[in-house]
Amino acid sequence: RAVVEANAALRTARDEIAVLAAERERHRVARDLHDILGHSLTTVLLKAGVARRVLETTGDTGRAAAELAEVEELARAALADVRATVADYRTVTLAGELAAAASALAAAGIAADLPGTVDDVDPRLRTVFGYVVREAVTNAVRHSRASTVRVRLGRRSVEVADDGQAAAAVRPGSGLYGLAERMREAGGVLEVGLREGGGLRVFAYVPEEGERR
Amino acid sequence: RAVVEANAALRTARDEIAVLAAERERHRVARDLHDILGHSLTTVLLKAGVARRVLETTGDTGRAAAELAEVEELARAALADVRATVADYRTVTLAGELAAAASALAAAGIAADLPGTVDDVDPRLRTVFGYVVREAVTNAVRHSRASTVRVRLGRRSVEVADDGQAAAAVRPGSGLYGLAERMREAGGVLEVGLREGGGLRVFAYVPEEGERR
Amino acid sequence: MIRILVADDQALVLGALAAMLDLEPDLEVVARVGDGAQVVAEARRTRPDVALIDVRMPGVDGLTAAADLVRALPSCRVLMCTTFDRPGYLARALAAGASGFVVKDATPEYLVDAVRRVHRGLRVVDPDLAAES
Ligand SMILES: Nc1ncnc2c1ncn2[C@@H]1O[C@H](COP(=O)(O)OP(=O)(O)OP(=O)(O)O)[C@@H](O)[C@H]1O
Ligand SMILES: Nc1ncnc2c1ncn2[C@@H]1O[C@H](COP(=O)(O)OP(=O)(O)OP(=O)(O)O)[C@@H](O)[C@H]1O
Ligand SMILES: [K+]
Ligand SMILES: [Mg+2]
Ligand SMILES: [Mg+2]
Ligand SMILES: [Mg+2]
Repeated sequence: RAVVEANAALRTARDEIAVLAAERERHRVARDLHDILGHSLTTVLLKAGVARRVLETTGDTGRAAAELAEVEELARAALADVRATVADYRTVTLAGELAAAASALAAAGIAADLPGTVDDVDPRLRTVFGYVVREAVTNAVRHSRASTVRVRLGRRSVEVADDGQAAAAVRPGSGLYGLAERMREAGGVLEVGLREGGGLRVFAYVPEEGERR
Repeated sequence: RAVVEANAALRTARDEIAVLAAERERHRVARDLHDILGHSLTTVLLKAGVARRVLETTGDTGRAAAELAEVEELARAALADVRATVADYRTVTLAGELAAAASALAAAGIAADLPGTVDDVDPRLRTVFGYVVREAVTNAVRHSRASTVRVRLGRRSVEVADDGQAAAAVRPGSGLYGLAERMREAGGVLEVGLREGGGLRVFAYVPEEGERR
Repeated sequence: MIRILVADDQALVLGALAAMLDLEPDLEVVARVGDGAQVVAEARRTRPDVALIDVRMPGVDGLTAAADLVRALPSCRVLMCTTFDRPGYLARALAAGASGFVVKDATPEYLVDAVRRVHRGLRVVDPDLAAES
């Protein structure tokens, strides 16, 4: 009897572990999808809107066509990301995300104050910081109504700050939640807070090995 | 001793099989979901390309602007899909349910004939159609003994048909009853009937505003 | 004028591909087909020079439709196209008698040119696809 019960308990525990693993996996997939598609579709949407308004207000077909060529490029790059994610060899690069940020901010009519190089950043942190830039900039485009977004890089940190109208209490959705999780996995921290003059500041850093407890 | 060891070995093997199966399964759902959602990007890309070529070859700004308005609608709907699918994996989305259907049917050894994208479906109907797919496919897996299940999507309709052994008089239980109710709430109709060659057909549609009585 | 049949199960994609090709002065879309089962019948009716066929369609898939078409109408060149390439698609497409294989996120200019090239009897394979298979 006791053995049977113990076995049953063991089996239940194993099942629960399997369920947890499945959930974690689904979560991971969801997070990747969010980061790839959420960002690129937002930018595509903005730029298509810009092109349409150019046509409607100025009739400048050359400028609209150029805008559209960029939409195509963006969508193509995002698709490549989707394919790579499925194949499990997707790589987010910090440099790539800064370039994407420049184009998203331009499309949204927000001034961009971006670093010109990623050379100073610890190479092992560039991918995770790429995700930070991607999500924080997408958020600024979507939620902030900022006139400027600034990105700063350190050897083990990245900061994205805007001068928009963040509410005193930002409630994390899946975007910020996913980022916090990515930073934890990288042994680091994500801080989200209001700036003195108004606007949001997202700050991510990873302490040196020695500094960690 | 020998029996105990054999049992232990068996258990280990079973666990490994279960883990492998679960991994394959998760991978499959992930891939399908990526495909379905990623597909929207392709459509956006193609339509942006058409708009650009229209401008470059004919200079017809009205046609290009109309094409762009569609690009925006597509991107907006896809973004909503991505966010809903991600916000909570358990939230029902049409894309998510198609991915899940593919894997449930594969597990049951039933051939699946499924649409690759939800782009053609009115964004406002995607959630309720997700419920239709979920219930009808679950029913087919549980009750039909079908060899093939087919799902078809229209702008305002969804059809799930199998080639199994439905009885002449299907008595709705809480599954089909609940679906009919959801469809009514959405201003639409659920039809459940036998197919000519045998098998069940579940058809749900929502008439255009103008068509409704 | 190069006469073209386009087959894709997704209405928006079908419309976009057809519109893209129709914009070219030397190309004319003579048939738009929404599922694989209609490809051969529509081709018999409209006599296209080139068929652009989506790989993944519910019911009769694009690769099967391509093989049927090549048999039924040998003068028609087949160009397969796909959103998500999976291992084996390219080899199966060529085995089915297709003259080329492109991905849907190629540039419009590339797609249009691919149609012209298969029409001239050339083989067109997207370099990325060729690299992967
Ligand atoms: N730069 C910002 N300015 C103002 N509000 C912001 C900013 N960034 C985030 N927020 C607020 O914080 C919320 C949570 O952000 P989060 O990225 O987690 O979710 P989201 O962007 O709403 O959705 P998603 O899951 O698609 O990312 C937002 O809904 C928004 O209200
Ligand atoms: N695809 C099918 N093939 C054959 N019989 C079916 C099929 N779908 C439904 N049925 C029959 O119709 C009945 C009612 O289906 P319904 O979904 O309402 O209830 P259920 O599946 O039995 O239970 P649940 O409330 O969990 O969904 C089923 O019990 C079954 O006998
Ligand atoms: K033409
Ligand atoms: Mg966000
Ligand atoms: Mg049921
Ligand atoms: Mg298809």
